Amino acid sequence: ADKVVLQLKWVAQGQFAGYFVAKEKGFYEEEGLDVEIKNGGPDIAPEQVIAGGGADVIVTWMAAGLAARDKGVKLVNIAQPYAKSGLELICPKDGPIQTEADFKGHTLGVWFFGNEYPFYAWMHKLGLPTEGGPDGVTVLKQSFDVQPLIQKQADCISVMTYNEYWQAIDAGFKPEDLVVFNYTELGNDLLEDGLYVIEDNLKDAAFEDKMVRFVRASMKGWKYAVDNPEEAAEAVMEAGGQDENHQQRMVGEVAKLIGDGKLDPVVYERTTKALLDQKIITKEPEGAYTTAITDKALQ
Amino acid sequence: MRASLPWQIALVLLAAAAGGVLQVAAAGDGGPGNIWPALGLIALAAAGAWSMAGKPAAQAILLFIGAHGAAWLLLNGVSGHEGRAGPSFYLALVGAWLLAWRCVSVLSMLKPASLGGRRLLGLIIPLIFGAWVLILWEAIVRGAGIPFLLLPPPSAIAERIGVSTAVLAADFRQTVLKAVLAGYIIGCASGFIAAIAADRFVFLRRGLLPIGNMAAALPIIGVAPIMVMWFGFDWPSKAAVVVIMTFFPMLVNTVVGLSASGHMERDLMRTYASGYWPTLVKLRLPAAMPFIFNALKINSTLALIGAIVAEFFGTPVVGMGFRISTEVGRMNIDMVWAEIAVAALAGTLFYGVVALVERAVTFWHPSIRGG
Amino acid sequence: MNAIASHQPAPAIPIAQGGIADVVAASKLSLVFDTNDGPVQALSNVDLTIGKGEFVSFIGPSGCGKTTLLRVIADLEKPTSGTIMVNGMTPEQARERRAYGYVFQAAALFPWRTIADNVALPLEIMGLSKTERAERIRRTLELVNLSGFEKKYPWQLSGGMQQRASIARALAFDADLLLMDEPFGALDEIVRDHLNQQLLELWARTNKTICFVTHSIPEAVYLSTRIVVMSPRPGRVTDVIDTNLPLERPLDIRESPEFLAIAARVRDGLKAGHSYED
Amino acid sequence: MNAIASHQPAPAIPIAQGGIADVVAASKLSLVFDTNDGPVQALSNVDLTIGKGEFVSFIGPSGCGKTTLLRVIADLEKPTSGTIMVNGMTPEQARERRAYGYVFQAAALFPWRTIADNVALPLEIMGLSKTERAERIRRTLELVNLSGFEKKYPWQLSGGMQQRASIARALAFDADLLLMDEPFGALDEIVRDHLNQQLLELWARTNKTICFVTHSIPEAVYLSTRIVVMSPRPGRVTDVIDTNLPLERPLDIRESPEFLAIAARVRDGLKAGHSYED
Amino acid sequence: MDSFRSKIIPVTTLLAVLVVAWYAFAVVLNGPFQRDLDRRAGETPGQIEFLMRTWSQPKPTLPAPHQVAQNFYKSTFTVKPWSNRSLIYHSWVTLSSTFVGFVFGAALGILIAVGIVHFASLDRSLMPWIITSQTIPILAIAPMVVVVFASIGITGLFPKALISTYLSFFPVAVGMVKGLRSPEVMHLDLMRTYNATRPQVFWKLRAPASLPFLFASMKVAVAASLVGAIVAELPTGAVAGIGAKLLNGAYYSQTIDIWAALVAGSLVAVMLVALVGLAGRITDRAMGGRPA
Ligand SMILES: Nc1ncnc2c1ncn2[C@@H]1O[C@H](COP(=O)(O)OP(=O)(O)OP(=O)(O)O)[C@@H](O)[C@H]1O
Ligand SMILES: Nc1ncnc2c1ncn2[C@@H]1O[C@H](COP(=O)(O)OP(=O)(O)OP(=O)(O)O)[C@@H](O)[C@H]1O
Ligand SMILES: Cc1ncc(C[n+]2csc(CCO)c2C)c(N)n1
Ligand SMILES: [Mg+2]
Ligand SMILES: [Mg+2]
Repeated sequence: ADKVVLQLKWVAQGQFAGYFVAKEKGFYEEEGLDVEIKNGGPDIAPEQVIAGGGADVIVTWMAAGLAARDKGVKLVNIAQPYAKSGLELICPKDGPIQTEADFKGHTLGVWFFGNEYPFYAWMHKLGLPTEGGPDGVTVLKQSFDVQPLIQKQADCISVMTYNEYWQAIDAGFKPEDLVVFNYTELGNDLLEDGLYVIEDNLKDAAFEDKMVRFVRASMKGWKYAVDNPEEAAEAVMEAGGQDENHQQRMVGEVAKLIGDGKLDPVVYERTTKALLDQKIITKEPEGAYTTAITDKALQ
Repeated sequence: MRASLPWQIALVLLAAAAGGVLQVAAAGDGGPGNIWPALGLIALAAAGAWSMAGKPAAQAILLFIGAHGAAWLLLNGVSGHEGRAGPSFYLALVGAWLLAWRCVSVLSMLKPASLGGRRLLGLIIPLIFGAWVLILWEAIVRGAGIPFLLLPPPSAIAERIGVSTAVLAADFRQTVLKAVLAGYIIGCASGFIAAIAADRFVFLRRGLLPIGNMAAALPIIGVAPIMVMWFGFDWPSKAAVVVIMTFFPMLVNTVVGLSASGHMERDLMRTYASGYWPTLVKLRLPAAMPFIFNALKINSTLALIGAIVAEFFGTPVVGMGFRISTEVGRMNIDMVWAEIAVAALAGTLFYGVVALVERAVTFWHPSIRGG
Repeated sequence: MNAIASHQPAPAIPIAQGGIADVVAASKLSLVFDTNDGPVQALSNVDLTIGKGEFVSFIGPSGCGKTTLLRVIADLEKPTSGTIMVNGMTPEQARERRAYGYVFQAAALFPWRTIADNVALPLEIMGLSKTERAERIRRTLELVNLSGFEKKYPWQLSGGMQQRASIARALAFDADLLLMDEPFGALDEIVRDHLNQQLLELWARTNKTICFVTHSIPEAVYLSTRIVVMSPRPGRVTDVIDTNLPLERPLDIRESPEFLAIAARVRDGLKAGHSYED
Repeated sequence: MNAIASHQPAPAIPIAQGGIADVVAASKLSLVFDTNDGPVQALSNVDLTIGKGEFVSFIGPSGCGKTTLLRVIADLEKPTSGTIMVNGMTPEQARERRAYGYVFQAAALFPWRTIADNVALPLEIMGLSKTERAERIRRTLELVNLSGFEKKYPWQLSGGMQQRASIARALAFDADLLLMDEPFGALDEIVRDHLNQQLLELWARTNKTICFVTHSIPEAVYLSTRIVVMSPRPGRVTDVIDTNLPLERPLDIRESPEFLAIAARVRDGLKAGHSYED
Repeated sequence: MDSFRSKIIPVTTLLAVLVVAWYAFAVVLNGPFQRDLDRRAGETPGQIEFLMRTWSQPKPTLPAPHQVAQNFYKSTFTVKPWSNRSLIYHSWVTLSSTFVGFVFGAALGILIAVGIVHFASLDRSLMPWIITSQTIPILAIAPMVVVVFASIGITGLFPKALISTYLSFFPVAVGMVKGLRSPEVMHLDLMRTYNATRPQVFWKLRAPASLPFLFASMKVAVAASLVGAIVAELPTGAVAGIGAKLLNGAYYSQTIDIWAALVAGSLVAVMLVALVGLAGRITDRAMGGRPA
């Protein structure tokens, strides 16, 4: 079987259920692939791993992928299982923020490590400076949890619909206690969790073929996961996930974000524009995605 | 006097010869330039230094010029040919490096009469060593074409430091001047006080030390988020992490140091019916100083690590740790290394200051009196 | 710190129950050290009284327990059995009242203090004023002929100079009881003679009580009102000799027949304690 | 490590350029210590030759440079100016050939070694076999009367016993040149007499050369073939006295008029170096 | 051991004080959010009820001792020791790389100290850079190390132990340089008179004289090694080990899990430090150490 190493962006959890299911259910094997899934962590940059030859294909956010491409690691998006973003900003209803207009002069929790671009793009759109002061917003680099909200260190915090949102709920917030700003609904979403490979590798027909089979099996896995969240959560637990109930709920939420695996050029354009506006990347990317793989894989 | 051939020089000549042969063999495949002049310079410097045995100063100067001239030629030659360096390039590099090594050995054997001369030498030797860490890094990264994302060359880092001084200065202020200093002082002081308390009261000694040991392992990653909860996300929480990290080394070393005074000296104090505190201040603390400075030195580096790592959790958007983790995400690896360079510089200076104070305070200890 | 050094409240013992003049009163004093290869009987059944104003020398072969006895008096060692009183109190109470000054067999100077500061140490602990300290330091360093070395560190002095510095330190302390463990061992005859005279003069002037360990028979005879001869394995007192020499003692008293007779008696006692048969 | 301790190749110097019999040959030897409050002239213009088989005593007031001179001979201190040869070599070469055994003024025992192991130290370094070591340890410890204390640690011994252990260590080394810095300072008369005789016997039997620092005039006269009298500030040699006593020396030679005459001369030399006017 | 018994009462007393303070602290820290919750729910609990609630939040800011104890008990004694949920398993994973890292770190530290004490050129050229190396934040380079090793196929214990080594060699090196230079001048002179070789001076004088410094440093080093192992567990994908437990706890805001893992980590630390201390005491006794 052909060996493929997949580097995830984060620890084993429902967010990556499709890949775990594909492996567990033997979908990769059916395609003649021997896939090794490497978990990520809070300071694993998948872009670094693939640049160092530690992986064949990685899961990452498009903003980070394009930033890496700008720095000389020629990453190419070959598939986009996540059609929508799961990112949102939540604020307690009894706090000072009810609408976008209330942001001024308040503290907002944001994830960094390459996850900050959608937020800055949004603020850019609202014309809010992010250096603090009465006319701008103060940015807090948020840790993994929802404590800043509980502790009132921030007026709003970033969460994923499928993960931290539920932690807030677990901590005692009720859905009706929260004001939610969903990036997708506001049209501010930048593409998350795509599959990326090194451009030069694609010139090799054998590698391209391998990727076609990989994407095909992965999307099959995603489809299965969306249809069978319980079994998918099982596979996640098998791979080292924590807290079965939480994973089940996560798979259920993730299911709402998964698409057919094809990249939407409109969102791609929005992503590149946002990055250019913020000078995260210096030039318009070219050839940063290809539909060739998905075209072949998902007829 | 015909001196024996130092092994570094022998290897240099060997490397230069082998490099020449390989360069002839590989001629014309478009690798890095300047190999021939570099090889020539290296061989010349090696032969020259060998013939000048007995005149160490002149030898050192020649070796210095040879090594760094060749390095400069090689680095110039490789630009534009990244990732295409062949064995002859590396052999020339090794040759130049061995020259520098020989240069440092010759310099270490010098014993300048004047104090100023010794000081200068004490500065030059580590600088040459450090320069070669950077030269080898630059040459290998560029010669082998290592992706920028994995390891940027020092030149790129230096360039980034030049461009981003304002940001680096702000981060330095936030992390070092606020979190590290406050945490270091409080941490060392509380470790010290805990040690004294444990020494003074048998009850505390039996109870506090095991519990103090527990604090030793409180992993920063576990503690940092908790400190953020307790002390907010600005620098006080980072200082708290530093306090926890520096507490234990100070506790352990002070406790050991307090038992380091001699028996006869302690008996002497007993004959004066000297109370606990006078004995502590006049005998046991001075005798413990070598140990206490041990802790102060170790802590000077631990404090920096602690503060930076603590910033990987909740922080305002400034600080060295914040910058490092954020810029990794943005693939600005040169910025990451620029911060690391600043951290290294600050830490080394910090350590150096502590070591100087140590020399002044424990001048009487054999480790300092003896050289 | 060992058990001895720990701070226990001293048991209440009636003060001056014997004659007020007894500075040291030991009876049936024994001390056994436990070592890795068995117990060592350092002192065995020592009975001894020293009155106020006496100058008592202890002499005996190396290892016979002289130092140990001095340490017991100084409360640096606890006897295994027997009783001992110092100034009518337990040694611990006496020590806590700073009843004595002690000169150790080795100099025991603090390396981080200059010579002057080393001499100042006990004075600082007693809380003397700076000017008072300076005066005493000057006087005692002059006494031991170390003027001019105030600012040197111990390792910059010769062995004999270190020994003299430690004597100066004990004299500066100015206690009524002086315990001196071979203070003049590292000194040459001339300095020794000089210091012997100084010490005698000090003793006569101040009515101090002095316990003095020495290896020199003439020194013992010259200085003392009484000589305690000790013997090893087990450490015990074998002879106590009253010298009865006049209080006024020029150096050439050492050639007088009375002097030589006492010296001979001490030498005999000493020889008896040795295992050499020459 | 200081400059002295660093390993430089010794400059090639012709061996035995003077008479082969000269074990120590110093000329115009000076040594100045730099201290925090100015330079100290520890040795000034010392000229001295010691022939093979001599027993030379050094005597002089405390701080006159006796220890320093011995340390220069032993290559533990580098002279500031002047030349010195040991066995016709530089002191460094001589040291590297293990030309001498050294007894320090203080015992300098390793606290983590038992007495037997302390004596074994130089033997281990010379690479002697275990049985050979055991034999020498037994013999030398017996010589200094420390049999039975093999397994004790230094802090379990009295001051005099520690001193004797360190003498045993030097004797076990068995070098042709012995440098002894007040080896018997902490010992009583009887042991001292005994060891004096033992040392003389050893010297006569083995034709060793001995440099011996002492504070005792009788000891110096009794032991030596030559006495070097030194004087301080600056440290210098003021007198060199040949004793010419017969090789066979019973202890009572010390009462003979020749003996006393020499002793008187030494005492006068010594007094001259002192600042006391008594 | 008799000293063990004499420690029990002081340790338990101090722990009791700590626990009481902890409960009080939990009220202070969890109180505000509890009030928010109650207010949103429109409830007004009594004093006692309020205290109880602050001590039983599912995701408290500071979990109460009994919450941690329950969690600790559950994940230590009620599950199979080798299962993924067992703290024993995770402690073992961390302990093994801590140990390997510490052994290598101590060895490396001693080696470096020996080199520095014996070669002036090393002292001058290497020491400043060793110091510099320690100022590089590990968490920044740990992933790179792990990535580099992973790309050449080395994973698991080794990269973690390497981080531990990196953190633990430094205290040992610094302490040993001091210790190896601590022999008395006269003892060094004595060895010189024997013309002892450098190895002889080292083995017979410097090494024994340095032991107090070595053991003090090793206590610090073993703790540092544990910290290193835990840190290194994060980028390895956080599958096993105390670091992984901490991370997962943090990632899902399971503060009780975090604290249980912290307790486990601390226990491991106490054990390691105590072991080093014991080794130190045994050596001291073997070397005729005088009872203090
Ligand atoms: N701390 C100790 N532990 C064990 N034994 C000891 C200790 N101190 C002294 N001794 C032993 O007690 C005996 C008496 O020792 P002490 O020091 O009193 O002798 P001393 O008369 O002062 O001899 P010196 O004249 O040589 O100083 C010796 O045999 C010695 O070995
Ligand atoms: N390391 C040193 N640094 C500075 N001065 C020193 C040092 N060692 C010795 N001296 C000085 O050199 C002089 C001679 O000292 P030395 O030890 O040789 O005297 P000594 O004759 O052996 O005296 P003693 O009989 O008291 O042992 C003294 O004045 C002393 O202060
Ligand atoms: C430091 C840090 N960065 C990001 C997230 C949040 N996060 C949520 S999902 C996800 C993976 C990307 O798909 C990430 C990284 C976090 N908790 N901590
Ligand atoms: Mg004694
Ligand atoms: Mg001397």
